[in-house]
Amino acid sequence: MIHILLSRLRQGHRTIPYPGSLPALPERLRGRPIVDVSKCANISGANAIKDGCQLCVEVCPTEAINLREGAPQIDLGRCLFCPECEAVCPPGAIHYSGEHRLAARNREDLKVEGGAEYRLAKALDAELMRVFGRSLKLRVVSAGGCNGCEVDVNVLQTITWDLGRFGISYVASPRHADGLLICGPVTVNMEEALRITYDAIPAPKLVIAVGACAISGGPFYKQSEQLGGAASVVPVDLFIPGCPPHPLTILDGLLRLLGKLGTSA
Amino acid sequence: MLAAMGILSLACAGIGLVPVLMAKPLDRVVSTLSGTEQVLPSLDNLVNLSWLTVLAIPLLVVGFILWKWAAATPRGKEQPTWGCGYLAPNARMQYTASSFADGLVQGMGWVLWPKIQGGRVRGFFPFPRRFQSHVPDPVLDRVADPGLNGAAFLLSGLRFLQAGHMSIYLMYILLTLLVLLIWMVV
Amino acid sequence: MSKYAFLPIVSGQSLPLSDIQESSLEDFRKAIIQGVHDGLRLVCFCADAELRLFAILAEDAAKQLRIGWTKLAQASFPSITPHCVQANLFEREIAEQFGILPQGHPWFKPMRFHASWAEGRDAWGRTTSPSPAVMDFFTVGGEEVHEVAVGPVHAGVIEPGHFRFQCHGETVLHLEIALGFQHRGIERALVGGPNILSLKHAETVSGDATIAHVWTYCRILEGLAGVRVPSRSEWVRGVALELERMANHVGDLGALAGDVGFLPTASFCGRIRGDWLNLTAAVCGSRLGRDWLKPGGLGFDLEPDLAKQLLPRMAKAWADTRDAIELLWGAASVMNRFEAAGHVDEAQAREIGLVGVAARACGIALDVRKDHPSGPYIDHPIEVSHAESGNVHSRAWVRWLELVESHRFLLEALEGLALAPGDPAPPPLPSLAPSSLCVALTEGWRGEVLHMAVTDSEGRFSRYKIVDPSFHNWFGVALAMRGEQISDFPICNKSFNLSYCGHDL
Amino acid sequence: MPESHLVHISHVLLHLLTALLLPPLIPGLINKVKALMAGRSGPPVLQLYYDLAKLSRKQAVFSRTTTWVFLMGPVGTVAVGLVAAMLVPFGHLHAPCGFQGDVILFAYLFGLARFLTVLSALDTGSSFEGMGAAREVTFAALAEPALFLGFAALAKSTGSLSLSTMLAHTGPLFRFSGPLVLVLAGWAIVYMAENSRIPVDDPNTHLELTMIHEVMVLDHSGRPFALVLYGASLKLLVLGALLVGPILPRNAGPLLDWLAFYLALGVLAAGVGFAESIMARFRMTKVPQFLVAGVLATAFAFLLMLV
Repeated sequence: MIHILLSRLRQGHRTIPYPGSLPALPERLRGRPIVDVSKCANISGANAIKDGCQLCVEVCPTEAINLREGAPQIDLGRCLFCPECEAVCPPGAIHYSGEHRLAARNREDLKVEGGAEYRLAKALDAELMRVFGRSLKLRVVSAGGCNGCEVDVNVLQTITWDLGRFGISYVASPRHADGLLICGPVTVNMEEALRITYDAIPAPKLVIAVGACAISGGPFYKQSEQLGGAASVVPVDLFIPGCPPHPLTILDGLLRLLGKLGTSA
Repeated sequence: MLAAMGILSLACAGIGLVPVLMAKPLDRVVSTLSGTEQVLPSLDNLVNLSWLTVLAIPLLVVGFILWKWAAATPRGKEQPTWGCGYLAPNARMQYTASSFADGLVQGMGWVLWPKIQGGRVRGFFPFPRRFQSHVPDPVLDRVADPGLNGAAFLLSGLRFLQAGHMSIYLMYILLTLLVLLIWMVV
Repeated sequence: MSKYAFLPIVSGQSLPLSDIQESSLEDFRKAIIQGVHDGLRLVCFCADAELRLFAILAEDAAKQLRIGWTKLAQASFPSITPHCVQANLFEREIAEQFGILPQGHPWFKPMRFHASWAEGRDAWGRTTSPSPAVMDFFTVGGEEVHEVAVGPVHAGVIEPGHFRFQCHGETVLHLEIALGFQHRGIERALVGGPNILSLKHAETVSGDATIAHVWTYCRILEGLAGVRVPSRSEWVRGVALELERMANHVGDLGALAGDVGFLPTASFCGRIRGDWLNLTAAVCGSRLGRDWLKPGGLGFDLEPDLAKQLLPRMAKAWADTRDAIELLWGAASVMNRFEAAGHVDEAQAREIGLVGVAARACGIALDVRKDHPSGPYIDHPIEVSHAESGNVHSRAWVRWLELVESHRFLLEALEGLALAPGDPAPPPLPSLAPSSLCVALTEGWRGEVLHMAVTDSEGRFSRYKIVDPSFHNWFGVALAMRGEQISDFPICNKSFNLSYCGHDL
Repeated sequence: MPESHLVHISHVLLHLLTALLLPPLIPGLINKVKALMAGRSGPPVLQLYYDLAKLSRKQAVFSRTTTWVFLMGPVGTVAVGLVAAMLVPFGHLHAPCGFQGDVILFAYLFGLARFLTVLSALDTGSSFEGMGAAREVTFAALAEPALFLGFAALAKSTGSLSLSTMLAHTGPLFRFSGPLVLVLAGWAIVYMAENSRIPVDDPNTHLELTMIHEVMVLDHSGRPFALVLYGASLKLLVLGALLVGPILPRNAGPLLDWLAFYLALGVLAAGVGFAESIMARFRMTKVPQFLVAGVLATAFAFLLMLV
C-alpha cells in the first residue's frame, strides 16, 4: 500500500488542463492542411506550369484532392494526412498546419479550400443539449478499420485526457448508450451488426464517425468488402477526420458537439 | 397443479402483507395444541405486526407510483434482447437451470458430490460431446437408499428362517416364551 | 543436399521464381509434414489465382527459411491438417480465397466469411454471400449446457469478433472463435501493386503494429528492387519498431491491471503509453508511426538534434514505466489472478505454432530479431526474453522483460543516432524484379510478421500474402480457455492481445 | 402543537429527504476519491444526478422477449429500498418507522429486491443476464447469513429486535468491543458484495463476462434504467447507514448527530474509493471464500456475545 501511495506521489496529477489551455502537440503533427491559392502553380502567373499542374491530385492515395476552378480543394473526410501532397507541390501551395480542430457536423464542411473559412462543428440544438449537455454515454463500434482509431478513442479514457470529467463515457450495453461512436469503413461483415447496435440504442441518439475510414472508407475506399463509411448505414451527426485523428482532435469534436468550447474557430 | 400453486402463493402473499390477521388464529392453534394458555411468547407481541401492514401500504403505493412513472417512459420500437450484435442467436444461448444452480452445487461439492460426465474436451479438433451432470440427493440417494439396500441385503440372509411351515413358527413362539421366562426368573 | 526438398532462403531475400524448383504435390505435402515433424514451423502456406500453392517453413536454428511450391491440377488437394495442426487456418484460408478444397480437413469452416475470389468456385458450394460468424460451431450437447455468444460488438473499445463458449455454470467447456468482421480486402487490394495506396494498406494491416508491417513491406519492395538501405536508416527503423513495442507492452500491462481491477498500474500505464506514442509522434507527426518508414529509407529522419531531444524524454518515460509496472509484481492480489488463468503448455504451443510473446511465455525462445535478424539486429543483437509457465502471468512477465530489453536497445540507438549525421532522402525505388518472389519477417510487438510477394512478368504483385502473428495465435486463446472460468476470459484474451484486423485483413 | 412534535417531524422529514436525494452523491464521492488516487480529475461529483436526469428524458427500448416482470426489477428495487430506508436510523436516534422485529423485515426486503432483480434479468433470456443472476444468488446465499448473524449479535447485546435500538443504542459494553469490530468487519464484506464493489465485482470494467450486478441490467434503458442506477445508489446509502450506525456518537445533539452521520457516510465512501484504488479484484472462484470470511466474523461475534 505504501508503494502505491509513493507511486501516486511520484506520478502526480496528470490530467491536462484542456480546454483551459492547449497541451503541447508534436511539432511535426500534421493538422489541418492549408491551401495557399496564390502559390498554386495551376493558377498563379509566376509559377504557372504550362499544361496545368496536377501533382497533388496525382499523389494523393485516396483521391482527397480535387481541382476546383483550378485550385486544389482537400476533402478532409478522405485525407489520410500523409505528407505526399505537401512534399510534391513545387511552390508549396499545400502546407500542413498544427491546427488540431477538424471536426464538422456536415460531410460537406470537411472540405478545405484556399481562402474559405473552415466550418467547425456547431453545438447540438437546445433540445438535445438539454438532454445530453452533462451526460453522454457512447457505445463504440469498431467496424472494419485497422484499430488505429480505437487506440486514440481509448486513450481519451486515460488520466491524461480524462473524458469522464466532461460527463462523457463509454458504456458496454447500447441500451445504456446515447450514441454510437464508429471507427472503420463499415465492412460488409459488420453492416448488420452496426445496424442492430444502432437500433438497440434508445432515442434520442447521436452518431459520431471517427477517422477517415468511418467518413469515407479511408485507404479501403476502393474495396468492395466495405461500404465507404458510417453514413452508408446510419445518419451521422459528427465527423472527426484523421488517420487516425489525434486524441485532441476527437476530444475537440466531442466538446464542440456538447457546446463546451463555443463556436469560435 | 397450477391452480393449487396459485392458491398457495396467494395465501403466502396474504400472510406477508397482512400478518395481523394470521397472528391471532395461529396463537390460538398453538395454545390449543400445547394445552396451556401461553407456552411461547405471543406472535402478536414478538413482532409488531400491525407495523408490517402499515409499511406494506407505502411499499405498494411507492411501487405503484414508480411503476406508473417507469411504464410511462416513451418507448422506442421493440428490439431483440441485446446479444452483442450477433446475427443468428439460438435457443441454446439461454442460461440453463443446471448452470444456474452450479455455483452453489460446486460450493457445496463436499456434501453433494455432483456426478459429471463429458465435461472435458480434448484434442485440437474434438468430436461433439455430451455433457451430463447429476446431483444425487445426499440423504435419500447417498444415505437412505444405500443404507436400506445394505440392510435388505444383510437381512435377506435371514430369509431361511421364514420356512412357511406353521409348526416351525409355533416353535419360534415357544422359544421366545422360554427366553422371556428365563429372563424374568433371572 | 539437405533432407528437406524446399529451397533455403533468408528473410528479405528475393529470387526469381524459376530458381525455386516446383515440387510435385506429393513431395510438397511430404516436405511440410516432415519439416513440421522435425520441429520446423509452417510460417506461410497460401495459394494464388493460378492454383499454385506456396509454403514457407522456418528453420529457426539455422537462421533460414525454406520455400517450396507446387501447381495443382484441379481445385483440390489432400489436406495436410490431419498431420500438421499448423496448416489448419492456412488451408481454410486457401479454400475461402480461391475455392480450393483441402480434402479431409477435420475442421472445415470458413474463417473470414467472404465470397470466393475465384469466379464461380466456392469451397463450400455457396451461391449467396456468407453471413459473418454464422456457421456450425462445435457443440457440447446436453440440456444443461448453455452457449455464451460474445460479439461481434464487445463491451469495451475492442475490435469485432465472435466468441462462442460452451459453458456449464461458470466453467468453459470449449471456446470457438469466429472472426472475419474486420475483413476489408487488403491482400486482394495489394494485387496489381505497388501503387500509391499500397503503403497505406501495409500501414493499416493492424494499426497498432504499423511499423512492424510497414517495415516488412518495405523490405519486400527493397528486396524485389535490389535496394540496400543505409545502415543509419535501419537504425532509425529499429527505433521505430522498439518504440512501438514499448508503447504497446506498456499499454497491455496497464490493460491487464485494469481487467483485474488494479487501479494504480492501470491508470498510470494508460498515460505512460501515451508518452511512448508521443515519442513516435515527435519524429513523424503520427502517434502510430504513419509515414515514418518508406520503401528505400525513411519518410521522416531522426536527426541527431532530435535524437538528443528524445533522450531525456525517454528517460522520464522509462522511470515512470518502471515505477508503474513494479507495483504490479508487488501486488499479491494481482499475482493471484495472473497465475490462475490462461494456461497453454509448451507442447501444445509448439504443435499449433504459437509465435511472439505468447510462444515465449510458454518457454519457446523464438524471436525473429534473433532467429532471422536483419537491419540493426545483426550488429546489435537483442536477448530473447522468455518465461516458462504459459499462463497470463508469464505473458505479462515476458512483456516486462522485453520492455527492459527494448529500452536498452533504444538507449544505445538514440545515443548512436545523436552522433551520426542524417542520411539523404531516399531516391525513388527502381521497378521491381519480374516473376520473382520475396519473403520478409519482422518481430513486431505481438510476434512474427511475415509478408510474401510474388511478382508477375511486369514486376507487379500477382500475390501478396500477409501473415500477422494473430493468425497463428488465436487458436492459443481458444485452447487457453478450456476448463477455465468464463470470468477469466477477458484477462486471458488481453494477455494475448491479438489483432482482429491483422487476422481478417 | 408542542415543540417536541415539531422537532420530531423535522427529523422525519430530514430522514426522508436524505433517503430520496442523497444516494446518487455516494457513487460520485467514491469515483472522485478513485480519480484522485489515480491522478485524474474524474467525473463531477454530481454525475449520477445528471445521468438520472438524462435517462428520465430518454426513450426506453424494450426487448421483444420481455414481459411485465422485466419492469418489476427496477421498480421493486427502488420501492423496497425506500421502505428499508425508513427502518434504519440515520442521523438522530430513531428511524421514522421502528418496531420490534423490523430487523427481519429489513433483511427480507433486500431479499425481495434481489428476487425481483434476478427475475427481471432472467426475463430477457440473455445468457449474460442469466449468468449475472446465477452469480448474484450464489453470492447472496453467503452474504445473507453474515447480515443475519451480525443482527443476532447486536440483538443479543441490546436485547432488542428493532434496528433503531440495535444500531443507535448498542450499549457501552458492546461499543468498541471485539464483537462489534467483528460484526463491522463481516458487514463490510457484505457491503462490498451487495454493492458490487471491488474486490467482489468491479463497477468500472464493463465486460459482460466478468460482472455480477451490471450484467443483470444490460437490457434496461431509459427510466427503468434510471431506477436501476438510483436503486443501486440507495443500497449504498442504506447499507452504509447500517454499517456506520453502531459507531456513530448519539445524543450529542440533533445537529451534531446528523453532521456526524453525513461525515461518516463520506468517510465510508472515501474508504471504499481508497480500497478500490489499491487492490485488485478477486477471481470469481475466490469470492465465496471471501464471503465465508464475513459469515465467520459475524458468527464469532455472536458466539462471543453468548458467552
